[in-house]
Order: sequence, then C-alpha cells, then structure tokens
Amino acid sequence: MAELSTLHDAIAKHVFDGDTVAMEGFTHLIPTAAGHEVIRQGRKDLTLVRMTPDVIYDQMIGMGCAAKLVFSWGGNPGVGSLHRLRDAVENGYPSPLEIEEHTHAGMATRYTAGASGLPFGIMHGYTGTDLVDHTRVATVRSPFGEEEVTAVPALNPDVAVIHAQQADRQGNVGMWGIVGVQREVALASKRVVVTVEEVVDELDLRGPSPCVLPSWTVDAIAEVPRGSHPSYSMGYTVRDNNFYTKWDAISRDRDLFHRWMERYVTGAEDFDVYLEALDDGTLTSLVDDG
Amino acid sequence: MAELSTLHDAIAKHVFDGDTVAMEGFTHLIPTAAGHEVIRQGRKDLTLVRMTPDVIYDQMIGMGCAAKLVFSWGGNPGVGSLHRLRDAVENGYPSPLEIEEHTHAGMATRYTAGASGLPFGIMHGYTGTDLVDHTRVATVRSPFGEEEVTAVPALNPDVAVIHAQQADRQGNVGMWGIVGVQREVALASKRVVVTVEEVVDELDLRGPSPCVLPSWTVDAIAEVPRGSHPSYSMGYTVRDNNFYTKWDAISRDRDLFHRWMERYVTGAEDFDVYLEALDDGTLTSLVDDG
Amino acid sequence: MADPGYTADEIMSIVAARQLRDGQVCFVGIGLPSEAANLARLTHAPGVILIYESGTIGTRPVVLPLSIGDGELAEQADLVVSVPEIFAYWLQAGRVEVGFLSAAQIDRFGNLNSTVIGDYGTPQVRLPGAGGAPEIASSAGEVIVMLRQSKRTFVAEVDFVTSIGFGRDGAGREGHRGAGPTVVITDLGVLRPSAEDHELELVSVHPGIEPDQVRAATGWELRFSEQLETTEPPTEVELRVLRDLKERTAQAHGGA
Amino acid sequence: MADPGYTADEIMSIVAARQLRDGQVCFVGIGLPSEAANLARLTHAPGVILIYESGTIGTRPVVLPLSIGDGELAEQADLVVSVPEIFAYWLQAGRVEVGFLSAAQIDRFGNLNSTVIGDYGTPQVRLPGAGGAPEIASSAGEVIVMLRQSKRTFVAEVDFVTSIGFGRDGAGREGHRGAGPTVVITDLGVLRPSAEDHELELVSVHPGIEPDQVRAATGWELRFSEQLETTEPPTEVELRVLRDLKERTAQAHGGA
Repeated sequence: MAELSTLHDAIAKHVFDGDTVAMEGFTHLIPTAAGHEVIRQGRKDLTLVRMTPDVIYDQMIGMGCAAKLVFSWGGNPGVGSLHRLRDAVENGYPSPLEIEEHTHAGMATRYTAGASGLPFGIMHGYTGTDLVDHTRVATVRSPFGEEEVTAVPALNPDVAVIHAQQADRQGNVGMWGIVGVQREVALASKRVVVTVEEVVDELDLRGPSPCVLPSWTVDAIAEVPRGSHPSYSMGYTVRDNNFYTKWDAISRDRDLFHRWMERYVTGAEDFDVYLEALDDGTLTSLVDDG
Repeated sequence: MAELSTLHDAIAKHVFDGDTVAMEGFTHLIPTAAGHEVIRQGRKDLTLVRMTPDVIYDQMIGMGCAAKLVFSWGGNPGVGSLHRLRDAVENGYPSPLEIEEHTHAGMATRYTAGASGLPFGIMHGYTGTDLVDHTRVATVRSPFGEEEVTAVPALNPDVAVIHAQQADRQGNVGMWGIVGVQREVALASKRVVVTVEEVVDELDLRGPSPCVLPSWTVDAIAEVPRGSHPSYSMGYTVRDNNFYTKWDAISRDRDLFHRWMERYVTGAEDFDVYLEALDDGTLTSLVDDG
Repeated sequence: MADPGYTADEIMSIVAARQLRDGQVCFVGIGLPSEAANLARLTHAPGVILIYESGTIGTRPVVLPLSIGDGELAEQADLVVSVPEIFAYWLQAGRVEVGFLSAAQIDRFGNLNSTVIGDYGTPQVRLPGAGGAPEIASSAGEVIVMLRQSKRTFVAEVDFVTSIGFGRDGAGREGHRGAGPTVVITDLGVLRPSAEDHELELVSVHPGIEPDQVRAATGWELRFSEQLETTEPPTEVELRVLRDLKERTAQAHGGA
Repeated sequence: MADPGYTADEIMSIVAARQLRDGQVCFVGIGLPSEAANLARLTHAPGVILIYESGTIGTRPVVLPLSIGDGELAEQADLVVSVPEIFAYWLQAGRVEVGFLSAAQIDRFGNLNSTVIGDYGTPQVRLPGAGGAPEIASSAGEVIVMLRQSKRTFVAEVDFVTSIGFGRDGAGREGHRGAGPTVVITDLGVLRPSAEDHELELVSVHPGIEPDQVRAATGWELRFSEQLETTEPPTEVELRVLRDLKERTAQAHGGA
C-alpha cells in the first residue's frame, strides 16, 4: 500500500546510492522536484534510466549523482544540447559517465517486458544501424517461420520515480494526457515513488488517456504542487518553454551551473525555494539581462 | 476511412466464405447482430476465432458456418456447455469442426503480436500442460540469459467484427468498460466491421477504460441498437442472464435449435425481428413453460 | 445424519473464504471461487484485492457476477484494463498472491483438467477448455482449488493436464513462478499436498463427515494427515453474510 | 541576388509540405517536420493524419508544439496512447505511410546520423541520439528528410548510422518494412535516390539557386538528374498560411 509522506522521506526511504533509478515522464509529468531531492540528499553512483534525459538528468549528471545513463534521446527539447550530459560524455566532467543507449521503441519494449515479468521483449528495430554494435540487442528467429525479430533485455529498475496529477487518500494514483511509459516503468520497478499535484478525496481524471495505478502497486506518494516544472501537468500547469531556453545558458557554463544549483537546489531546504524564485521571476536571473 | 452502412451491406462487403473471422467481445459488447447477419447471408468454411465462443459462435457452428474454431474457453458463461459446439466436436454435427485451442493469455498474446506487426508473441505459459501437444506453441530461449519463454504465433484475421457503444459521423469508434481484446483484434485484422449502439455527433465515453478506434482503422460501421444481446453494452443495455439460461435448453436439442434459428435469424429479414420477439417476450417461447 | 444447519456448498465457500488473508491480491474465477472471495471480503478480509480476468482490478461487487465480465465488476473496480494487459502486466508479472481455481477433474498431484473427458481427439465429453486457468496455476503465488469431491472428479491421473499442479509425476514446478496448489477445499473436507511427494492428503474433514467417506469419494488411495482435524463449523456471521450475499444476488439477477 | 520574398527555411517547409497527400498517415518529428506537416494540413491536405511519438494520434494543433509532448497535441488529438503502444501498435505495425525525419548528417545513400560526430567512444560532438528515428526510418511506408544542406551535413559517409537509408553500401533495405527515404528537402533544392544505385541525386533546385551551388554544399560528387527542374516558388497562400502559423505560434509561446 502506498504511504503518503513528505518528498524528503519518500526519497530517503526508497532511493539509495548505487540504485538503478528510472525517473520517467515523456515531456509531460517530469518529476523535477523528486530529482532535486535526490540531488539534495547527495545520492551517488546511480544508474539513471530515462528515455529522454531532459533538464532533470542534466542537473543530476552535472551534480555527479550518476555513474551510468541508459537512455534513447538526450537533448533539451526544442532548444538543443544538454550541456552537462555532453560535458560528462565528451570531457568526463564532473566524472566519467558510462552510457547505454537505445531507441525510443527499444526502451519502451524493455519497460514493457519488465512490467510483464518477461526476461526480454521483441520488436522490429535496430537492424542496419550502428547502435547494434554499441548496445544490448540480439536477433531471434521466429519459431513459426523464417522471419527474424530484435530482442532487447527487460528493464526492471530498483526504483521508479514519476509525477502524476492526483492521488486519493487511499494512495491510488491517477494521471491523464500524455502518459508516456509511466505505467510500464512503475509496474517494472521494485519500488515506486510518486509525486502528485494534488491529493484528492476521489480521483477525477479529466483528460484523454486516463490511467490509474492502484495503491498496492505504489510505495510512497508525496504531494508536490508544480513538482514537474519546467515540464507540465495537464490540467494543473503549463510547460515553461522559457525556462528550457534559459537552461541552455545556465547549463553551458560549469560555474554558472554550480551557482544555480547551489542557490535553488543544494542550498535550498526544499522545492518551495525553487517555486518562490519562479514566482518572483528570479529563477533564471543568473542569466537574465538586467 | 470507415463507411457508415447497413449491417447487411457491411457483412456482404467484408466477410467472405473461407475467411478467418474474429468476432470478439469479452462477455461485454459481443457482436450478436453481426453474427446473425453472417448466418443469414449463409457464409461457409469460416475459421472462427474468438477467446470465448459463447452463444454467438454456438449459433454459427450449429448452422454450419464454420470449418475451424480457434478459441480458449468454449462455454455458456455461468450456465454450462455450448451444446452446438459440443455436438460438432463430439459428433461432427452438422459437420466436423477442426479446433485449435489456446489459453486466454495465449490468445491475448497472439492478438497483441498481430496488432504489433510481429510474427509471434512471447509469454510465460503452457509449460507442463497437455495443451503443448495439441496446439501451436514453441519454446524460445532468452538471448540474454538462461530463461526460457513460450512463443505463440501472431493472429491476423481476415476480418474483425466487434460491437461498440458509439461511433461519430466521421467514423471514429468509441467504447468503454470491459474492452477485452477488441482494440488488439481490430488492429490485427485486415478488415474491421463495427456495429454500434448509437451514432453520435461527438464521442462521449462515459465509463472506465475509454478506448477509441480512429475512423481510418475501421472499414464499415453499422448502427445496431441492442446489437450485443444477450451480452450487454455498458451505458446502454444490461446483460440478459435469463436468455443465457434459456439458451441451454434451446441449443440442447437439434430440432429445437433449428426451429429457433429459422424463426429469429434465417427466416427473419433483419435483427429487428429478433428484438421484437425479445420485447414481446416470445424470443424464448419455444422453451418457456406455457 | 442430523441437519448441521448449513449446506455442503455453504461450508465449501466458507472454508475457502477463510484461506484468504486481508489485503491479499486475489485472482478470482466465476462461480464458487467468486462467492468465496467476496465472502472473505465481506467478513474478515475487507481489504482483499479482487481481480477478474475480464480486466477488472480491485473490484467490490455488491452482488455476485454471473459472468466474468458483468457490468457490476467494471462499475465497482479501482481500474479496468484490457485482457492482454490483465494477463501480461498483472498475472504473469507475479502481482497475484492467490489464485482460485475449479475444474472438472483433479488428480493426486493437484493437476487440473477442464479440457476433455476421455481422449482429446475423440472426447467422451468436450469441456469448455483452459480459459485463464493455466496461467493462474503457473503464475499465482499460490492456488486454492475448490471442487466437489467424488471418484469422478478426484482421479488418480487426469485425462488432460489443463493446469499444472505438481505435474503428472508429482516432481514439482520447475519453471513456474508460483507455489501451485496449497489447499483443495471440497464439500467433504480439506486436502493439502504433502511436503515430501506433493500428493494430496486429507488434513481436515467437515463436521459430520467420516474420513472413510472422503476416501470412498477419491479415485486413489487417499492418505490421511497425521494431524487430521475436523473443520471449524461455519459461524453465524459467516452463514448470515453468505446467505445475504446470495439473496441479494438472486434478487438482482431476477432469480436467475 | 534579389530578395525572392521568402526565406530558405520557408521554401524548405513549403516544398516538404507539398510532398504530403490528403488523408495520408504521417509520423511527425518536432521542428521543421512538424511545421511542414501542419502547413500541409492547413493548405492542400486537410485530412492528413498527424501522429507524434508522444502518443498523440490524429492531432490538429492550432499552434506549433515546441516539444514532442506539448499539451496542445493531446488536447487536439483523436486519441492519446502510451509510448509503448504508439511504437508497437501504430508505427511498427505499418500504419504510418509517411515519416518525417531530420538529422545532423545524411550520406549519399540516405543514411542518417543523430548520435555522434567523430568516434563513438571519444566523440567530438555528442548529439542527442536515436529517439524514435530508427524505427520511423525502418517502418514508415516512406521517409521524407528535411535538412539544411552543407558539406558538414551532407557527407559521403555518416560517422554513425542512427537511422538506415539504403545502408552504408547502398545495397538496399532487406528486412525493413518501408521504402526508406524517397525525397530529401534542403534549403537549396530537392534530392531523390536514383532507381539504379540508391545514391541521392539532385532533382530540383530552388529558384535562384545554381546546381553547382548545391554540389559545392555536398560532401560527395553530387549527381544531377537528367530531368533537373527548378522548384515551383512558394505561392502567396502557402506563404501566408505558413507565416500566420508561425505568428500564432510565437504569440502563444510568448515569443519563445
């Protein structure tokens, strides 16, 4: 059964050094506040798994939380590069980062296999690309014919961390809109931590693709309004495109990055400091003109 | 794009002798009216595919439409046997029926593989059962370890026939509640025929597990209110448990069965005759006491 | 013998219900298993999580469903998922702690037959078939079997292994996630597989039933457990709740 | 040369949009492909069905999304599905007729690189990576590539094959469902693979562009088609609709 707790306690209780951690959210519902708490608690040697690393993993990698990254697309959507990720891969700063990369379809198939209790999943893909020589795939022949398919190993993270719109007081989690791979990663992982916009008396899933995770499949839930910023939570917040643009400048410079992280994450008591800076317009002041 | 048409024309245009036909609906949303139309148009040598053959296939098998049945559970839910199915298997009446049987999980995996464009699907199952010697399964070893899984061949029927609650005027189909394998069978099949309770201006999916099939994945749509009787359409009709009970007596006796089919299906112009008999209480009069 | 104040079916359902612990995740078949699981939910296990193969998860039916896919199950569920998903993400992945099964035949090693009586190619009786049972038997943490006991249903070896218990040779369950059948509840008593050779042994007889009656209703030389007990009779509460549930159900389904 | 009245990016988007036929099912990436696909939808192809890898199917965004998962895409979609489903049931199953792709590099055989510049282990530039591109390149009925042309982007052989065109040897696409890249739209002209050896040839130059300019911007000895044409210039309608769309988008995203 899911335990309603603070974000601090949820991370302290379920995320450990050396864990394989999957913080998912496909553009929508990205668990930023939870990522900041992992950084704040100084987790190390994590294997970070995520289809689209995005700003959240750029921050964790830049702060040295990660030993390895498993991903399929590592950019700043609509803006460009993730500079902390590139600095780690190209220059080993702040520390070398092992990478295992896949395609989106491959990652989705791996999570689905994990959620299904299978050792691997099958798909059409990777064939003819140079990825085959640099990642974990294999070819399997159909036992019913000549056709061959690509096999990818199941992904079963130690802990899944996701952000959803709602949880009820019994700990059932509800989300809608672009739900990405969140249901699969939650069902594939040994432990599940969820931050939500709002704890409600009764789930009220008001958008397309409504999706429920029953309480008994979740370990910890923390209410963190706007916890997905600069991503968004359909029905609650909108995407902060401006922040993604500003992140390019903040993350490009090592010193600037560290000053920003110190001010809004490691030097802050909790996510409220970040939200206050967002509200008073100072969150990007380190790179804003005048 | 889906064409809005009469049930007669939809079946005439898309279901042919010798086809592999999957009429799905897991207890809920069973396409009874479409099954009657297939019988009325005298289709022969069909390979009938369905997880739970139910009354609809008992009628089609009893009327000699089928050469083969692919299924996973062939009973009258909550009542007992399907007597026409048993008569065909045990006595070859009205004609011998080849059967290929699977488990529910196996059939679901086969449809999913078909909908995914894969030649086969993988699962844990069948191992240690005598089904292995009597159906199409194989063992596949994980390329990433020692573990073995069971492979089942993809199912890609010539035509899928399903019943849904709604379609809009553009031909988008909407259903909710227990949606079973309908999305998978529709996406796995070469042609898709859908009967609906109601054609609406805008889909209004008011129940759990809402599911949409866009117009361009559907070939023909016919509006047939109560077309799933004695099954039900959540939000529109309720299950006629009494009819399932009565069907046991109607189907147990060959002559009685043929007289019933002649009166309400083959001798009837369309499904309205059946509904009228349902409304005036005569639909089961052949076995009702006085 | 004197009327014990309850029927054989009632004590079967009540004893089966007692096997469930509060909060357990339970995959339920239609009929007696559904009756027993809901009785448990309405008595000592209010937090039991019931899953039906139609895709309804965490459902709390007010009346018993007549079919595995009654609207009642969807309306009262925490969530409803597709049939491919219920088997892949929920049963196969090992999220089900207890599976309830019945069958036409069970053998001394707990293997179940719901496919054919007689030869597969030329069956005396063609049964409905596998449905979801084989994967429940394989993947559920443990399996509770409910079956009325007779020489016809309790056979030395099943005609067809639809769902595996401990295998035709009783060797065990290598390659299967779950522990298999841990208890078999009948109208006469309770059987459990022996730790040594997995053969089903009589561990409890229902009040008023003689052990030899049970042996006489078994198609093999039934062994009695050294700790053979007499089943606790149904309590007033168990009987009242069960009868209320069946009464509600009969009314809702128009006596069907 | 005189101002043609439109920018290089504008003619790229407009020529790409012209490739789409009404009613086609199109898998769209973010950026120029999304701009071109929506331009087609707002001009000659109102019935085009746009799918984004975030799981939004049949979406009709009023303004262009900045990310592949903008809320706008979900709000305007016929249906929204999970990411595993969009790839398995929709792209892999062959339901997508046209895929739009861009990349950091393309080679003479239409292979695309969006992974690394330089050696994989010690890259000069680490690019974002594969995303959904490899399966779009493999499974879509055909692929339209949009890429600004220069010796840096149009290379004889890509450093890394992220998404297959006709393979490093140009041999073809055995084992791939789709036909691969059928057209490459650049800011200078239009290239298509030759029927003989699959090498990209210049088939059209945009107004005011000399064929030799295009060859000079290509990392291999670019062949000219015998039917080398000049691209039809953008029409007033195409330009007005495109500029309105970009204006709406800029306003909606606060100039971002």
